[in-house]
Amino acid sequence: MTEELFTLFLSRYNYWMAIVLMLIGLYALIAKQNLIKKIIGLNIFQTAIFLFYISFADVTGGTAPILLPEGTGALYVNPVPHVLMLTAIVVGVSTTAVALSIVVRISREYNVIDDDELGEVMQRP
Amino acid sequence: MRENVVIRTVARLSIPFIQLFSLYVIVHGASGAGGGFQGGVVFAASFILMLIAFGLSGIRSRLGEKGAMVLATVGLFIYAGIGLLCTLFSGNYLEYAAIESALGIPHIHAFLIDIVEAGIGITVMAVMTLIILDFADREGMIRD
Amino acid sequence: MNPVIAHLPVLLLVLPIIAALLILLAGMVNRNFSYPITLATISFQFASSLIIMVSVMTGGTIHYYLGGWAPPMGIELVIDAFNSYVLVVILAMALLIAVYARRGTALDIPPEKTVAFFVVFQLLVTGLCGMTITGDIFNLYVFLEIASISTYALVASGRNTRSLIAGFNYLVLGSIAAGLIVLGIGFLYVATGTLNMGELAAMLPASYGLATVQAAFLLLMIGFSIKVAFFPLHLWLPDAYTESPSVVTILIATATSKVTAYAMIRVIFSVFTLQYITESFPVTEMILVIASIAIIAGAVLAIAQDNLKRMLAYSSISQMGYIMFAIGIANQAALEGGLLHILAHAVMKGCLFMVAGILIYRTGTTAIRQFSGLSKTMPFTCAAFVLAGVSMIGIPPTIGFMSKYYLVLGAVEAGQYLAAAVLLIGSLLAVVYIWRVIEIMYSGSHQEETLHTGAEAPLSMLVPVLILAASCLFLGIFVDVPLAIIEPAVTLLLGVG
Amino acid sequence: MKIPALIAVLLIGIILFWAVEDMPAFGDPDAPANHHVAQMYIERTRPDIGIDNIVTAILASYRGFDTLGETAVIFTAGISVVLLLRRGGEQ
Amino acid sequence: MTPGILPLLPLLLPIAAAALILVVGRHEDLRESVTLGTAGVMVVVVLAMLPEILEGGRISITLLPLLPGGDLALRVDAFGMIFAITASVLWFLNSLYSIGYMRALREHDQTRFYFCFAIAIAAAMGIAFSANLVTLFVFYEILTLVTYPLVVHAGTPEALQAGRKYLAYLLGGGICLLGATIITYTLTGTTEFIPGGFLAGTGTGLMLQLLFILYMAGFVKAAWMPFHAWLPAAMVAPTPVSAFLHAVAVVTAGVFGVVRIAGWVYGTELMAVLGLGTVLAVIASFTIITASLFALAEDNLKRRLAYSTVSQLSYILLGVSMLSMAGLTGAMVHIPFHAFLKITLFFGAGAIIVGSGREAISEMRGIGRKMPVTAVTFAAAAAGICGLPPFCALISKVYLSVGAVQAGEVILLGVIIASSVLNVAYFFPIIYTMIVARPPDNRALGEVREAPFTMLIPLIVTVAISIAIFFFPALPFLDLAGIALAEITGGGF
Repeated sequence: MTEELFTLFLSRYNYWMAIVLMLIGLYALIAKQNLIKKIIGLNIFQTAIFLFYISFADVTGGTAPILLPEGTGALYVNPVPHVLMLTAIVVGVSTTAVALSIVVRISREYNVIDDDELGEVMQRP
Repeated sequence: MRENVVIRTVARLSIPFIQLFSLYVIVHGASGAGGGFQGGVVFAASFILMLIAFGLSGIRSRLGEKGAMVLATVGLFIYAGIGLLCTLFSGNYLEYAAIESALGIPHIHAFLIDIVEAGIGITVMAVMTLIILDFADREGMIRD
Repeated sequence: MNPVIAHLPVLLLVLPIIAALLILLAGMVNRNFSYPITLATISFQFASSLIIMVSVMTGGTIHYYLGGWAPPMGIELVIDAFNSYVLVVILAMALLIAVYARRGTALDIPPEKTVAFFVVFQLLVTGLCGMTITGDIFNLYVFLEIASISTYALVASGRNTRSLIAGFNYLVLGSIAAGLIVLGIGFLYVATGTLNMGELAAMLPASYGLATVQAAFLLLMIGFSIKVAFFPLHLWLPDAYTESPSVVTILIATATSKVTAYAMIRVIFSVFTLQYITESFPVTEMILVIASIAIIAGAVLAIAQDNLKRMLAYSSISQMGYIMFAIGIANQAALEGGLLHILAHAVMKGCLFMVAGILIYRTGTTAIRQFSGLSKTMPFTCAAFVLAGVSMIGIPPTIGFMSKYYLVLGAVEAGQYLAAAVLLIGSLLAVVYIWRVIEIMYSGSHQEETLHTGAEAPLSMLVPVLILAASCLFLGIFVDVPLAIIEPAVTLLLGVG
Repeated sequence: MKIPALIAVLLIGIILFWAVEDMPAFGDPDAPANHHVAQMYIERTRPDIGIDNIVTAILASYRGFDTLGETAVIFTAGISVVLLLRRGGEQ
Repeated sequence: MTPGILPLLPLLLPIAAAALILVVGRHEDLRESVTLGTAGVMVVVVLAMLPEILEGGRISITLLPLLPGGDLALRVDAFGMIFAITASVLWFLNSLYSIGYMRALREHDQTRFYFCFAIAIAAAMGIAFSANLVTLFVFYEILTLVTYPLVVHAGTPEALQAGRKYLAYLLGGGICLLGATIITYTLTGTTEFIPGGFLAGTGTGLMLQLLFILYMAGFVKAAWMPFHAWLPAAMVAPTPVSAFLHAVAVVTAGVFGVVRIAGWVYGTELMAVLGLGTVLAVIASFTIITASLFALAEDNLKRRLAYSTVSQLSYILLGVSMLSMAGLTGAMVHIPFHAFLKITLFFGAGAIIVGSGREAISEMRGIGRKMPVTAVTFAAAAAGICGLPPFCALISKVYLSVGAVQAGEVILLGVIIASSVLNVAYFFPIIYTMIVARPPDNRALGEVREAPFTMLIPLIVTVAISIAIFFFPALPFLDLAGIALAEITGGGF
């Protein structure tokens, strides 16, 4: 039983790692009070997703998906996730940019970037 | 911010190389590792360095908000425009092959891809710069 | 087929993007140029959506291969009865909102921001269209992000600084949702190796048993539920609806929520299948329970509010529950009701939120008790509110009643008498929160704190409201017009024939 | 805020870890993901497009529309930042 | 079964009139002549359909396909005709009356008032002519909705309170009716009214019994106890509205619906088999007695009348519950007969309010001396309700009694007699106070004067009609009832 689990883990540790990172990011995203820390959590979360995609694209012994000269029959890793993740990365950057600009506005308006402090600020009309 | 000779000199020296490298990354996208996004971001990095070294005024003298916005639109327009061009050559949208067959020029497909990558690069660079500028623009608070 | 029409599906997405660039450039020259271009673009989109719907109804499903690459290698746009219908609905709403926006933005958006506002507005509409007509699940995610990012910005763009916090919370939850969705897509890709929806539907049944697929389904469901704000994942919605600028509220309440619901239904029925959710991974019962809770809870919370916009927000949670209810029943009648309710809710809620916007514009408040006696000064606005409210309650012969009738019919046919009862009780609760407002509006003359607001709303705001109010009635009476496209859509979704 | 966070993390975590067991092993060449479409791309890139970088080929040609979309995304982000931050902006 | 456009007119005319009223709202005379004119034309239109119906024909028209299980379709048949004639004739008189009333009291928002009135009568006509449950439901809800502004017309807090009660009961009922309709459709695949019913042989007995309860809940407009509270509460409305609620349309629509369900959805045999007659009988008897007792306790004239209505309506339910020829006939004709008498009473009450501003019975000592016409007509109508000759209600009560005997239900007979006694008990004190009793002092009647002319005419006319009916009962109500019965019982027992 245990060694089965162990082999299962060894053969798929990439996913485990990615998932762990994901959960860390998710936790930070929800639990942290400081808005900047929330954004950092968001980035960890997204990066973990990238990692997940890229890791299942891997093929043991495969090279980067850039065609070698004709004849050299090489094994290439799966190019599709790389493309998708290029897109996802840009999306992540964009989200972060918007998030940060909102935080900048918040700090300009209220001079706080912390959730519960914000709560207090909101109380006073 | 305070004058800092070292930073400024280093920046002056390295910025051209950074930008050159970014151009290389963009055009190299077709044949090897690289592409529009990567190149664009690297180019934007050069502007960040510029910001650090010479401050807002320094960067604005080269590329202001207006310029950045125009460039952003230009880049996206290149991409979308080429797509429309394909439809004019009675292909589907983004069907470079249509142009290739219509003009009969070989390898124009790869060439178009380069142009598209360039467009992406321009937009990415411009938007990144735009974001940097707007974040750095503290007068935003003081104005109005 | 005429080449322009042949390319219409993609032009519908690309020309607006170019138009957005144009709006920005023209706006940099002169601020006043940006609005007309937006209006023109959205009118173009609406017109072409109508053409597309007609050609779908006559010529059947449209497939457009982008770059000429046949799927699964390339991305394709697929337009069938279902999404052509949704497309028309959201673009019609977008057009009315654009008309409304001319004066509607004046209150919330500082003049120097209008240009950027309309650029993002245009991009949002385009992103929604993209979500609606794409046939590639990752492409769906891309357009989802265009729509989401622009929504975050728009929500936070108002003068009201509380909207910043609302926008940020929306962004946080929205990003979690997007992350889960893209993970789900990844799982599907791992299981099948394709991203094309049609092919996914074909290849998935082989691996229905895999935990990967189940997880993908769950992740997509959770993700979309957050985006649609299905109870209990609605936490972002009330603030976002309440604090954001009126125009934005209307847009996300009508167009965005509908498109996200569309995407959810599309994933459930066209990527996965009815057979999947009923047999190999039975979730319909659970969905039904959640939906029933949403209907009741949303309505009860709405009753508790004394801020008009917040009340309408909670009522939206309840109303979106109706659509989820349809998924939970998943038979012909119920789904027809659900799809009809997409239209119905867009029209009713659009009208109600527009009225709310007008009231803010004129009285500067959203506190319900402040509206006493408004029927005297703004008779048309209040009449529109009554009509839309009656439709929301579901009094015949309004559109709201029609969708409710089909939903109840579906529930009864499925033998879910309790669920049907829940639906009816939900509409009774709607009476409570809608009527409270109507009572105050019309009985004001006998109360003290009557606001003497100059006059009726400006024409550019009033006309869309009246159009929507009228369509609440006429779409109900001539309900067979929307049904003509909905019925084939449902048969398509259920995979019958 | 800690408790709901933990609950959410726990829920998502369970789903994900549960999903892993049926996933193909790390670097498994026979995984369906590495076959169907991916293989087509690898084989067809050179004849179709005539460039070496498969990623670029997919990015700019096969799935070019995605890329247009993401360019639009970043453009959106740029304008959104302008919308949010700039006061008395362009003049 | 001849198709024809005629049934459509009674719906379209008032709607058009309503639009016109909105347009010309400011000019009172114009507005009110529109109302009256429409009312007059409607009476003509409805009566124009009468001959064909009397020959046993039917006129039907399908407006548009609305929903599965029910196009929006109209069908004029004998029973519908009974309701239609009652409503249209009384609406004409009621409009005439309300003009006098509203002007005399200088009521506010009169345009809204007449607008809603017009739509309401259109809805009532729709109910009368509806060919299936869906159509019935649609107009039923519309009626509820447009009468709400009439009920809360005063706009005072208590009016709003009453309005909430009104909506809560009637919309709640509407929901039940909708549920019942849909269940019926899923059971049978149709909601078309078929003489003799179409539910037989579908669904389990228990199911059908529960369905009937659901229908009864749906027809809460019939104000059967304990779901009657909305009716007395609605008394805050102006008197013409009360008249409309009690005689012209609303409660009438409720009992009309019950009879429809009994005769055209369930059918008498099925009702008997399921023992639903008994259920109905229990409800009805309970309501009749209790409501009469409540009426005794009321001092406010209009509220006492309201309770009298509640009890009188249950006569109709009682007649249905007998499931016998005579019982059903009594039930059907009691709808118009009661309507004519009750509207007279409300006209009277309104006249007293206008003439003396008094609503409490105890304050009305001797006002008959100052307002003789009102007092006499009121007395006459009251006597009529109690079932004295020469007034129409006697006929229906006789039929009901006969029906009770036929059904061998001595208890029901007892109920009828007991309630008649109670009627006398709560009506004659009023008549006594108004006419016989002398005013507390000679200055007491100082400001009292007879009501204006436009209000007295309707009073006299309605009394005249109810006497006329007594002498010529056949025309047209008994005949219509006969035809309707022949329909549903397939030619009698």
